[in-house]
Amino acid sequence: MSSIPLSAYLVTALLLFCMGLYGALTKRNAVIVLISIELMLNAVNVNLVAFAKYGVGASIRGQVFSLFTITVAAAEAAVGLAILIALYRNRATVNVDEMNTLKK
Amino acid sequence: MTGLLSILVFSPLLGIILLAILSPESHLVKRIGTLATALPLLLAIVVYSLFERGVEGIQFQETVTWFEMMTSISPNEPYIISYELGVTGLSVLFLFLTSLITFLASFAVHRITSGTKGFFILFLALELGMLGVFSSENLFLFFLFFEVTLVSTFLLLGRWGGFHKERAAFSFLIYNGIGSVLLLIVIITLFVELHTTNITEITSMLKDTDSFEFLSYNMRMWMLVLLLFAFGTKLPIVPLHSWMVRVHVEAPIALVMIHAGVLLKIGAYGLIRFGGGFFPEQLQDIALVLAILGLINLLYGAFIAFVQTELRALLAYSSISHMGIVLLGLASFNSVGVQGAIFQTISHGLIAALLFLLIGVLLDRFGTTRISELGGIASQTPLFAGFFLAAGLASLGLPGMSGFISEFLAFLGLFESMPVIGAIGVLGIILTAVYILRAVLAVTFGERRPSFDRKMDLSATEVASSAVLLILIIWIGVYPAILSNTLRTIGIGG
Amino acid sequence: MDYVWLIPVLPLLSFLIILFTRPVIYKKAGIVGTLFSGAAFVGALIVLFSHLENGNFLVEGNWLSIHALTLTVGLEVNPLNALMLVIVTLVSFLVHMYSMGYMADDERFATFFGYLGLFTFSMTALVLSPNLLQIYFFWELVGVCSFLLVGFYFYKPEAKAAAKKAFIVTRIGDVGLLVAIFLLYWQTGTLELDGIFSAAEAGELTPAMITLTAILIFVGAVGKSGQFPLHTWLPDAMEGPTPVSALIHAATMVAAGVYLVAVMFPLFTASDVAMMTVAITGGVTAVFAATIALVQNDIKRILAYSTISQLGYMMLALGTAGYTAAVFHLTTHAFFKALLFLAAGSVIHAAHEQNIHKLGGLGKKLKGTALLFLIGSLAIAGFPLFSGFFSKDEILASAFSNGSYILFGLALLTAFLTAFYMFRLYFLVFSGERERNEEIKESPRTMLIPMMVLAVLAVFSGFIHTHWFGTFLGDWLETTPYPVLFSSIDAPYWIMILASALSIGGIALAWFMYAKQSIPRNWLYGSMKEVHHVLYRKYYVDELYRTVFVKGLYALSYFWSYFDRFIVEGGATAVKGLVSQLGKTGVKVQSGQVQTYSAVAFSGLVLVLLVIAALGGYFQ
Amino acid sequence: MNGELIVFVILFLITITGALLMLNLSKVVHMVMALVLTFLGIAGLYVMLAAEFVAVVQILIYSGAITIIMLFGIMLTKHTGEEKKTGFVKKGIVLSGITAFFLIMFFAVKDLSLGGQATTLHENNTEQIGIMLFTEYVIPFELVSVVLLVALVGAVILAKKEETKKEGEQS
Repeated sequence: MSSIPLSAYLVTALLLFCMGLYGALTKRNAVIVLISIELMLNAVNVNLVAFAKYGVGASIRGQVFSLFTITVAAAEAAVGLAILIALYRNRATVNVDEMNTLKK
Repeated sequence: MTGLLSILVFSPLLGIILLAILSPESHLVKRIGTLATALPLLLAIVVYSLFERGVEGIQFQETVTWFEMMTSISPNEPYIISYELGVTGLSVLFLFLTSLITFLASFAVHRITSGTKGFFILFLALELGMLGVFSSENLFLFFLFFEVTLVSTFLLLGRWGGFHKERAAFSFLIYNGIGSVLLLIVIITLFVELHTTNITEITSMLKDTDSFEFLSYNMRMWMLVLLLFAFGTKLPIVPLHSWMVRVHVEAPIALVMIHAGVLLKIGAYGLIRFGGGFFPEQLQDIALVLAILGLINLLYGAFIAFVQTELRALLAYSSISHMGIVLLGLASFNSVGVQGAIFQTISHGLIAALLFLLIGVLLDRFGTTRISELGGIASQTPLFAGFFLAAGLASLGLPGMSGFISEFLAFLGLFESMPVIGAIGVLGIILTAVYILRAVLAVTFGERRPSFDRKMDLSATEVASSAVLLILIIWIGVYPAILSNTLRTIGIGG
Repeated sequence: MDYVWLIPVLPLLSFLIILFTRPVIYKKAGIVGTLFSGAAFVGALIVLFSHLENGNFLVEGNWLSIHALTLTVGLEVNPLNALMLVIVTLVSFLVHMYSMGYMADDERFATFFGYLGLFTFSMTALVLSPNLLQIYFFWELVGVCSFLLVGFYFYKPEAKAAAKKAFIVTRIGDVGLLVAIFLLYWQTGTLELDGIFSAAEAGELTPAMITLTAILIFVGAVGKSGQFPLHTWLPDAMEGPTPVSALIHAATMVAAGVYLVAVMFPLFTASDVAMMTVAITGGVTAVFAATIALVQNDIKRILAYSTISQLGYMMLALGTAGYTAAVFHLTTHAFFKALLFLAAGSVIHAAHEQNIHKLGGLGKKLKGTALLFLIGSLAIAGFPLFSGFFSKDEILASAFSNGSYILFGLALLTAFLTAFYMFRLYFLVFSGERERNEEIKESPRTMLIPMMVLAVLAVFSGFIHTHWFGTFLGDWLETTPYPVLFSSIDAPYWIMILASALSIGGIALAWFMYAKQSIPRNWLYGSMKEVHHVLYRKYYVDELYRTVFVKGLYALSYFWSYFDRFIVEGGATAVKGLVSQLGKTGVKVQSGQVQTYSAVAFSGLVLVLLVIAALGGYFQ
Repeated sequence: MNGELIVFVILFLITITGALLMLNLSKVVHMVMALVLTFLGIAGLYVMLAAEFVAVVQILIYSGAITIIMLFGIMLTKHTGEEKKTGFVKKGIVLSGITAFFLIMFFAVKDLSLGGQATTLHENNTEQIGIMLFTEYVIPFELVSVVLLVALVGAVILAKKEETKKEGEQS
């Protein structure tokens, strides 16, 4: 039995999530934004695994689920980066401030 | 007969579908368009003749539960919205009026040169909306149909309007949009509190003034004020009228006929049905305000109409003035006055449709509706002049025509409760005569102008449509019991 | 009696037939109209005689009932109604016949007869009405017919203006009547004349309310009968065809005001103030219009002012409780004034000229017309033994016995002035030599016969109510079903002698001035230029109204229209601006940057969470 | 204070420090490297939560693959080196929003306890996961493989230089 309470892990994850969110919303460099998003996904994973141990009806499923998340995150990172490079080729910048084609 | 009402309401759909599959260049478009408006007219006549007069309550009722919503807050009382149609005496008259005016207006559509097919499709959608509004027994459904009329009017106006059509369409949308939002607020509040949107149920539930804590006196007053704004924009009540003048001036004539003839009456219908039906107590308490608003409408519209140089604007202000009488009748809060108000809505619907039908002819033949550019046309177009004069006389409330009995009843009712306001209001009768005669005589009387010598008088179709309206106007004027028999089922205030 | 409804329906049929077959029927319209109105006249005579035998008659049915309110329609025959019915149908019939000649060259011949039919229908229905609503209904309809016929020559700007004026000015009066109807309904709960009178008798109405309603009804009568201050439309209404002036603006419709007061007489007699108002208005109008008539130049306008003056006379009689006198004068006036108008029409038809100074010497060319006009003039001047003599005498007696000597004086003055201006007119038109020598032909027989009939009546109709051969009319009128107050009048004989003297004096003065020319014609113009001017411009009433009411209305209307354009529309524009501004702000938020979007979305989430947390939410 | 807690605190500090560094360093490459620290810390936490397999995957995928991808991304694009500063106001708004969010969530979770613990997770952890994946979750597993394939192809297409398309656009 572990003596560390569930909330400890949850607060850690919360902190990570908030920092990731902060990065995603304020950083201008697209690569960093992508990385911040990975951080947020990680925070979620921590929660999943923590609930796998402490949750209601705790079981191995939480871990399986986190594996799926990691896979999808990896895919996302790859595609995201590919898009970034394509964008960079067209507009010669990785600054998200200048990426405002949504407006047009 | 069940389902008849649904068939009536959705009968314009047949025309819409037929037109949709037709090529826009086809010469059949106009014919099918007009025939498609004839179908609802026939059905409306059937409904009207099957309607049992002098029987209390709602007839032709159709109820299908549409959807229910459960909430965790009150799991035992689901929120139910049903598809409910039904007619009272008031709505049966409006159904008839709607389908008749739409049918007659469809002839005016024939003069439209571009996009006739699209016009007819939207036109039929508008008719569908209006028929739905008048036969809904459910607030939710009412609102849906109400929005259908708004959207189709907006599109018709924006696409086929006059020179400033965008401005007119925009201001139409803003005013009516705000109006319908206010209406929606009321509907939702009632729905949340009462778990139903059925009009009859709400009416009877609201009679119980104590059991709904949330719907206190003040709350009801607020809701009534919102309704007044919502339907007052439609009516329109001064100072919410400037959109309506623009619509009258800019819209294509077929649309103006419908607009002046039926759409404005939705405001009156809503006020009578919902304002008076749901919150009679509160309405009675603000009757004086209502009367003053009516008085302002009556005199303000008349004064401004007097100096208009454009016939359509003049008639728009004239409509404002006439709608003042509806408010006055309502404000009197006795059966006579309310009946007068209802008579006035119907009568004005017919008269306004006739006037605008003739204005359409004027536009077609002479290309203008400016009073100064016309004059003396009775020499060249005697039939037109005759009908125009008759319509003008009807509008100024000549006995023997529908306008008189409506004004008479409205003022008779008003004199019981508020003689002083009534005494000021009768000034409006004089002013109406002044501005109507000024307009009618300036157009038809006067020296013969040789430049008009080749202008064509009314065609057979135009004579027939004008005559139908005029006959109805005179019929109601001579034998008003035809209306009051049908209307016996409703009444507020006694 | 059961077929009394036929009398209004016949002219209505004539109207409808002519309306729908106008292009086909054309010239035959005159015959159709004459036949139908003749039939109506025969019907009216039958009604009259059967009333003499069977007494009053009333039939009613429901017209409209709304909850407690029940409005009825019906037909009533009482002495007054029967008498009016005969007058209306007779004059209408004669005018129909006359018009076949007079209007023969007009291209809207058929339309004219259609309108005449409609008018006859409305007027007969008006006089048969047993309740106020029905009276008002047809009251307005006759107004519209008058409007249509005044504006018959619609291409003439003057006719257009006159028609408009006629309608609007009378409508001002009508509104008074309408308000009275509303008040009476809520006070008595009914619009039946019967019910109103019994309620008034039973004291259900306060004296103030009786006075108010009576005066309001009188306002309606003032408008219709062209009494001061709503008289301005009647002279202008002479722009219509002359037969119309004879029928509507002399004999029947304008007398409807007097008829209305007579019908509502029980209400009036209950209020001294109302009676006084009626008497004073009548007396003042009588003199006022007579003085204007002294200096006018248009043959029809003189007759119009004369009509106003005579109607004032009748009002004076009513105001001094001379019910019989008023009705009597109404009857005789209808005949002789219609005669005068038709004769004037005959002159205009022949000479195509209405200015009396440009006419003259027509007596030799138009012998028949001249004689007929002379009979009419003698009758209206109150020359002894002519019909006007008896009816005027009755009025003078009534004014005298009522005790108001000022009114009596006014009546005497009017009698003198009437004799003078009528014979000024007669001598200027018919006596002397014709300077120009163009072709002037006597009118055709269709025009002369109706005039002759009227001339006979103008001479002899006075004998239905005299103190020598029996007061047949007065006795008959007393059989009315309503509580009308009949004052017994025993006037001294010297009134009759005085009246005759005044009449003959007026005629003599006119003869000296205009026929013999021993007194200079322009003495008034010469000696009192200002007075002449004021009279010639009709006391500047028209000018006053134009400045005060017409300009005032324009000023008010322009004010409100600018208010509408700038303040109300401005408000609307402000609302529109607000919406656009909101839209623009919305556009700014749409920067296209994903981060901003997500920041906004996230703040939304935070807000929702905050609200949930603040409300306790699901965390508790 | 037992050993478990000490280990947790150390791992916690590593994780947070990494994240903080990531936010505050100025060079992009340094940021990515700082994040590796966080990923490793998280992997340690997984071990503590009896999820050895996930911890290994974490190290492989995140600290390995994703970091490498990011580095390649940085290499392929041009960076001025210095990360440009965002506007103070915007930062403030975002920061206050996040703080509010943090506080709400913090008070929501600080005393959260859902009762029991799973005790058998560490026994043949990989086996358990494998059984679960290939029985109950076999369909999602296959789907994920498709997702990966699609992502792979997509990434290749996106990143590839497209001469033909440009010509097509010009025509």
